[in-house]
Amino acid sequence: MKLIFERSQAGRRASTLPRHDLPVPEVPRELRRAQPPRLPELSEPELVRHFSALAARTFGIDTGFYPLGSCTMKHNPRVNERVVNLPGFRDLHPLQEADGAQGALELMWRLQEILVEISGLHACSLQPAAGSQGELTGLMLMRAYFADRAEERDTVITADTAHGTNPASVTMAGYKLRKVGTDARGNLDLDDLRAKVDERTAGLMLTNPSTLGLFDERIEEVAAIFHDAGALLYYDGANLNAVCGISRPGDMGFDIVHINLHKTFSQPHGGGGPGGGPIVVRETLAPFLPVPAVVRDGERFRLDFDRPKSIGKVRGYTGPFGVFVRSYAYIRSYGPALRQMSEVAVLNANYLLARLRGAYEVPFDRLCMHEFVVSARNLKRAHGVTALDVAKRLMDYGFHPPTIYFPLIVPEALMIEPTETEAKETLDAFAEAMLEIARDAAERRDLLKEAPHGRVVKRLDEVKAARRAIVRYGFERHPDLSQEPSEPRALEVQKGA
Amino acid sequence: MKLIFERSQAGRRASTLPRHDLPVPEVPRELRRAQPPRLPELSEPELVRHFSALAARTFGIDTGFYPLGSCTMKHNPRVNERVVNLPGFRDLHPLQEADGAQGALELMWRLQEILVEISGLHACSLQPAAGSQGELTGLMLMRAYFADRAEERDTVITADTAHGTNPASVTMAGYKLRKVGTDARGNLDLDDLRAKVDERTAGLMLTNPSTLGLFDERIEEVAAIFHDAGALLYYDGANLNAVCGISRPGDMGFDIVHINLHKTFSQPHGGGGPGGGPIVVRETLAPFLPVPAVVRDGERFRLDFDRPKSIGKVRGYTGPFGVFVRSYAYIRSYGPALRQMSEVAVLNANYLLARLRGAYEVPFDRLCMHEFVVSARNLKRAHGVTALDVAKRLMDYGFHPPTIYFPLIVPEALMIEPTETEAKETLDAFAEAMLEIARDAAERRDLLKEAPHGRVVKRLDEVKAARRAIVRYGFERHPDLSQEPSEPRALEVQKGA
Amino acid sequence: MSQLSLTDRDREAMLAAVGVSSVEELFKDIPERVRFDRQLDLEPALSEPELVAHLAELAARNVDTGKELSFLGAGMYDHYVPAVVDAVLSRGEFLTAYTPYQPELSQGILQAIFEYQTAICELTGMDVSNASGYDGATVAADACFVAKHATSGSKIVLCEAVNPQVRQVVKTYAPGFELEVVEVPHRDGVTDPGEVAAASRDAAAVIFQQPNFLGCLEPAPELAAAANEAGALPVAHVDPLSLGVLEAPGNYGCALAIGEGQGAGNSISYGGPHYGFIAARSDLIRRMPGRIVGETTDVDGERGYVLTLQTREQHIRREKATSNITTNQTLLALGGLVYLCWLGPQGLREIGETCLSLAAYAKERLGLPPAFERPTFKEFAVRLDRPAREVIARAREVGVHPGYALGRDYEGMDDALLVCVTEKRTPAEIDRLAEVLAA
Amino acid sequence: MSQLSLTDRDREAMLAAVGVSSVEELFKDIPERVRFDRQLDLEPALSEPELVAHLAELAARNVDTGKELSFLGAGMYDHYVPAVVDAVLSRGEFLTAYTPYQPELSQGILQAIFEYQTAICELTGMDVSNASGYDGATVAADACFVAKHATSGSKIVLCEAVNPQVRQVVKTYAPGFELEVVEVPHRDGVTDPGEVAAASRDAAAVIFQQPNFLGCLEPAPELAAAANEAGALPVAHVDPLSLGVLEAPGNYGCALAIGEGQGAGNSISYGGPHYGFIAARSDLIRRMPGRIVGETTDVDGERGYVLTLQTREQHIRREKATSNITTNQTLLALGGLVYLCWLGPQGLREIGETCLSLAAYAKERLGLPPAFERPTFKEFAVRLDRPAREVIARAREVGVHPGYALGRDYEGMDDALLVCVTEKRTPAEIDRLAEVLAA
Ligand SMILES: Cc1ncc(COP(=O)(O)O)c(C=O)c1O
Ligand SMILES: Cc1ncc(COP(=O)(O)O)c(C=O)c1O
Repeated sequence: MKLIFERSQAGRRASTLPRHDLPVPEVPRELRRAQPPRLPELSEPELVRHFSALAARTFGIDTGFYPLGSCTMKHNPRVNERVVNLPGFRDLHPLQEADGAQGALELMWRLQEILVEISGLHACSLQPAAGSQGELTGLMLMRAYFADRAEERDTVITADTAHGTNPASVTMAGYKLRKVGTDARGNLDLDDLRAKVDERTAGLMLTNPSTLGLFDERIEEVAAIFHDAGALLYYDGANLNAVCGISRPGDMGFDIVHINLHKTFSQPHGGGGPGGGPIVVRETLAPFLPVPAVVRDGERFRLDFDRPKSIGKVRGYTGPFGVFVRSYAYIRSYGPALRQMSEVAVLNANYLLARLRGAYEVPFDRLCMHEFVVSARNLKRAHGVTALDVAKRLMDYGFHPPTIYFPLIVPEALMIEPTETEAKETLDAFAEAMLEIARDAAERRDLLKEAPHGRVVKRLDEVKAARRAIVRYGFERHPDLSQEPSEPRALEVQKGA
Repeated sequence: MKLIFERSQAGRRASTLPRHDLPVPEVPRELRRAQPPRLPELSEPELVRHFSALAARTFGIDTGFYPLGSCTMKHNPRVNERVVNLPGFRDLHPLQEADGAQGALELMWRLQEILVEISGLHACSLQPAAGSQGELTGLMLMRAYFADRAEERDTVITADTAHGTNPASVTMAGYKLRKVGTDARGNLDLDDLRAKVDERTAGLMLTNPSTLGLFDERIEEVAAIFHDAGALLYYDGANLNAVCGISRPGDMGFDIVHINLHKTFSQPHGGGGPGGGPIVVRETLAPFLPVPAVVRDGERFRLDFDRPKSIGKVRGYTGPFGVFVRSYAYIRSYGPALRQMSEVAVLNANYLLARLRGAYEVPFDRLCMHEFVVSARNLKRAHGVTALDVAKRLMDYGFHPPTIYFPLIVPEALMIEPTETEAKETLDAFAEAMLEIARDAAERRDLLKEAPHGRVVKRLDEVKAARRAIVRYGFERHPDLSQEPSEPRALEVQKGA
Repeated sequence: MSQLSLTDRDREAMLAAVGVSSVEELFKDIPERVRFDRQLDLEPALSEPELVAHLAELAARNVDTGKELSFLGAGMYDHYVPAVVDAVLSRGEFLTAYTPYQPELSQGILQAIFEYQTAICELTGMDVSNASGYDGATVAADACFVAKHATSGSKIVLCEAVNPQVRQVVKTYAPGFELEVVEVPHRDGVTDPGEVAAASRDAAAVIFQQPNFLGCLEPAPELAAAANEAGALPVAHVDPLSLGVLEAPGNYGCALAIGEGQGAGNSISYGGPHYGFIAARSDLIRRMPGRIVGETTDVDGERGYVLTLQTREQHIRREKATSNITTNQTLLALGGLVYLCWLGPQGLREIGETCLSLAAYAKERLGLPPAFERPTFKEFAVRLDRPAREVIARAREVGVHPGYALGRDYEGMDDALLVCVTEKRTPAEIDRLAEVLAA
Repeated sequence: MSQLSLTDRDREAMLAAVGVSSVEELFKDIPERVRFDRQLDLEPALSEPELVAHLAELAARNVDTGKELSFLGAGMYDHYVPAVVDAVLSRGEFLTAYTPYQPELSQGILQAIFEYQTAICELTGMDVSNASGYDGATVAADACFVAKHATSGSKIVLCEAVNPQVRQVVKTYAPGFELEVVEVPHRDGVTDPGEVAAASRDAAAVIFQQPNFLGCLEPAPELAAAANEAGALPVAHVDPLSLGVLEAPGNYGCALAIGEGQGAGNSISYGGPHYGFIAARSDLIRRMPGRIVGETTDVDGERGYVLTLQTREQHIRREKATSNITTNQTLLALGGLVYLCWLGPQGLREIGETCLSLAAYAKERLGLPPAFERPTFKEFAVRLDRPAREVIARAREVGVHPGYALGRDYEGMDDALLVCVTEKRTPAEIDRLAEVLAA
């Protein structure tokens, strides 16, 4: 399909703007724009058709089952879209005086209280823009905390199952990274861990349940090891959907938690975002939280900038407010029954795992939490069919593939997270498809290798994309890649999470 | 795909409702519902997926070119959807006291003034719900007018090119129908007309430009014939999109006009509606207009029920207000330049006609107005390819077919209305497709006969549908029609307009 | 213009292709004297931001249900419209499609209409429903037209306790149908079956409303029986949201069930657009007005849906059609379908029970003399010590709209106030109403 | 629960299939002592109508730009967001999709991101843009990280006239990057290229803002030149809506162009979510943070789009990644794309000119002493005879928000008011402001 730039015709436009016959002051020549940007020129009808066509070529949760592991692709209640668009929220300026923002401040304060209760900790900042930034903020808190105590600690430990953001955040925070292994049951390897924790250790970053979808059975010992060494524990909350009302990070021994509002608390994922990554901490870390803090004085709410020990700001203003409105509404619609959300998420995952066991390898065969990881290694060994092939073939059944090739310690990994909002019929249909694919790996290998079928494109050449690096339209000088040789080289690397 | 009733599972629900622990009064047994209705039971996620899937199987203007003759399928500006949803409009009760509805009353009053100016007449009622009801209302006005003058007139004349609603409205209004023919240039046949107009004639119903897309060149003589006979002229405004600011019905000699707001003034067609059919009349007919009238007293606006000669109400309250908001906004976005809208509509139609001339027969070969009618008779004679086949084949090119088999006086009619919002590229692509289809009629007949291809269904058996008359889901007793023999019998009858 | 897509270059190329030298020339078939020679006298064009500002200013001068605590019903109801309804109706494909004449491109909307027909039939206990009528008033006129042809009757019996909006529309249409309209008064809030029986001799139809406009529950089964005995079609005008707790017309002998759909899935929108529903017994199927979708199959036996029984319709049957309706209310009816699916049978019952219990609470809290000693649903009438319109005016000054002044439509009821309580009202809000009316 | 789809029957069948007798049992791997043994202490669940009522009540306690005549800008702008943006962003497919890891199912959003990257590059005169950063502040930190690796510099030169929100974020991130931050003060509203040159010795980057936070137009080309001479990367923080009238950073030697996208297609929403954009010269492409979409083909030579250059990213490169960003702001960036396409080059110029002319009109009508004698764009600072915060408080009492108190961030400027005039303001509204400030 054409790019919107290829639909452009000089002289067309969709916008109408107010004009006044007032003089337009001259912009100093050296600062004035010489050549206008080549933005596309279309009428509104064409604009609407173009984006309607793009939407029709996009697969969302509304389109079908989307078990992308570690991303918690649950249904997004439509009422949240309604409330976030209330003018009192949508059109409120972040620099409005406090007396003109009491409703917004109260909503944020209430959300903080809720997240504190759910995580079992003590103080919350809603500011981080997403989980990754929550991680980085958490690590900055560690720095500030130890600096304040004049302790020199330069290392942070992550699991070999960790999401890529954990090590990346460690680096960005200026820490050295140490990796710890996973034991036979999928828990952290405690011996390895003991060997790596010392007085230079600032802390641990851990996802629990882990990216294997398993709850660490010895989390208490893990916590003890770090606390005994005077280090802190950071909880990567990406998997919180498994344990709301069931087990609280604070009770597990974690000192700092980030929560992915767009996962557990249903922010529409929007093709990649936005998200929200509030962090919740123990009292001891509260003084270091970002400014401004949202505080309550009796009946009034205000922003408190007077936090001398604060790490500062990690994002503009007080965070992605619209995301807070949706997640607050989402949680209020459950109330104390929020636990049910996690219960069903875990039940759905275990049911699907039970149905797939046998056809796919289960590297760590335990009850899973809200998601689980199986391996297509058996299919690869026997028929040369990879996790990628399984993923592509699933599209032919109308499903979005799960996360693949992650976590890294599981070869040919398929990481499946159904979420609680899916019906049993859907889980059954997906299971049937997975089982049929496993059978077809033997009998109809090409069908899998050539999948997907009947989509707008076949497998795309990712190697060519990276080599040529065509990352913007080039107008008259835009290359014609169809003239360059190509193979269907979809890379067997992490896709998802 | 499954019906929503087939997705239902006892115990599921999408709704949450306020509950109070208050006693629920008993409903007298004989009035109490015995068996609950079998409404479907689904969670919100399933509900959203079901309707998203139905939307994906629906073709709208947003999907592509929709040249459905006589329906004016122009782009619907999105700003109109924004303003109609302003709480002050959306949540306003029609029985609200006038002092609490000044904004709504002013908007209606302003729209009346605008429609009066555009039609060249004197008084307006916005009440009718659509064009058809506007027609019926207009005929009721004729009755009331002649009754008031104690004249006995029982006949209304319509053209043989008239839309089906015209004769149907005549009957519903209690009038006898007389049809008048069309002459060689596509104008009303004046001799035939003179022969049929007499002292029993209440009036004429005419569309001008006609459903042939032609402006009646002798409209003045037509008007004279009726006025000389003391009869009235009714203007079916379905084709007003051709003449806004170019020629006004009142100036043509018409006494009563209905305007299809959903056509000329861009109300989204919503899969069949809603619409709006305001009527505008000469002074002499004003006293008979429906109640209430929206009137202005200095700076205030109010509803006037004190209209002793009024025909009464034709619809609840003051009409489809939301439609008024959209059309008012639409007209205000053009202002006096509204004429451009019609100019481009007519230019687009003439350009497309010019491109098709030769490949298809042009029964009345003149400059057309906003739409035109060609015939596939040549293809039928030569290759047995019908207008229906051409229509179905157009779907393979991603276009919605034009109106077919209407007007009735043109065999194998294709009635094409591009509207002003289409780009030249789109008209060219459509013309190319039409020309290719004409060529393929000779060389690849089956391709046309079997069209459409790759849609969710092939041609459907309309005969079976009518014979079996399965018009609701029957639950456990629902028949399986696939077991009954079927032919692809799409009927060659009017489709569109 | 943001809506037009032609560039100047396009224009020239196209004029050339047409073979004219100017746009003017395209209009040469229009006789000189009927050409409009000046510019339309309309206010200057508004840019999109200005347009929104202008309409926001107009909207701000209305007092909507969000600005006032409202107990006003009387035919249009402040029921909650769920967010999924907006989400579905704003899908561009539904919004911008028209009547599905070409089924292969329109299975989505066709199936939705078929589902709507089914939902309406289930709700009303009927066999067939059309794809929608204009509103709750015009469907009553449609019912008269059906009855005129289905019976030998020459008149319509119209109960006085039917919504005056509906009665006025029936009276406007009836002369064209050559039907006489006879009204039967209410007796202490409800209609007397005996009087209906008496009035029904050679009537084509009897139209009553349940719950009626005065808020009272009619002896609906007896009214239907009276009509049936006289050979007239019993037509029940029902509140869709009452049908979880009140019996369906199809289950007490009605030939037709009609009603206003607004409360079930549409915002009030100052009276429209909404959908009117009309459903009937199977024997009347070929007399039904408007669009009907039916099930069929394609050559491969694949299930599909099409517009059917079109020989009833104006575009095929012309002057012999069962109605002249063309453009209808499909989008609003779709809203109704989504709403009913959102509710489900459980929600429908709950909403009915909540209305019943809140209304009962309100009766008790207000402690005002009831206008009628009858069971009610979500509306009830009380007597005041002053003209209702005065009371309404006073209450509105403090932000409460207490209801509808029945004196607007009924002789001698100037002191009667019709109070409506939907599931959106809370006990606290009802307490507030009581307080205001007591003042 | 309206979100959950399991019936009791489903539940039992599933537990059986799993081989456990209760839901409890599913959690047996969780050590006793860390299990949560009580119910969450949260307020009772709200039904959908109650939820909407509750949030409407909270929203009503905010004074939004519709309730007050607002001249408040300072980084977040009350520009008009066209209806097409809402129409596109509310499409369920865009709303509910995530990062397009599987291109065959996601060509729509991938192409949209590619188009967004192109639009941002055109706007800024750059070669490469990512799919979005969190906001206009974090992209500045991203730029520092890029500069740290692209140069041998050890510090960041930050102009004091840059938005304080941005400066604070840079200062929070810098220590982790082992970068020192040096601030260069403004001189009468603008930055002195000489001081920048002096400060830039072994700097990794120089960050300035155009127009700057004080509303003044910086000598941007000279600032960029000063940085380039010192071997530091010039980073321009620009207002996208100024780029129809102000030169693009790519055209005066900048290495990176960053900015806050809110004004271009997002509602203000109390500060987020919005999108931050970051675009760079081609030589920096492999150091860019976040998602980037590239063009390629399938086996048949069919054009298609994929996430590319992923060896920069955390999920492949882990601790060596150019950033940790994962979830980003795609939906908001899509809003930006739709907005820029709605504007087109013509609209972009017009909106810039309208801002320029209205701001000039405002300066003149207010007749207050300018804080700085400099050319400006849509914002300008004036001096008052009282503390700005007092003036703001007084003006808000009569429904006018006159602007931002620069004393919040700048020493000795308590009497300075930063006034913002967007295309939504009218001359009449500006007259009203003048009147209020004169009072
Ligand atoms: C386990 C885990 N940690 C961290 C992240 C990063 O969170 P975000 O995408 O909100 O930045 C994700 C998701 O992307 C994740 O799955
Ligand atoms: C020529 C003509 N007249 C009348 C009508 C009836 O108008 P409506 O569909 O608004 O009832 C139509 C369109 O359906 C039409 O095309």
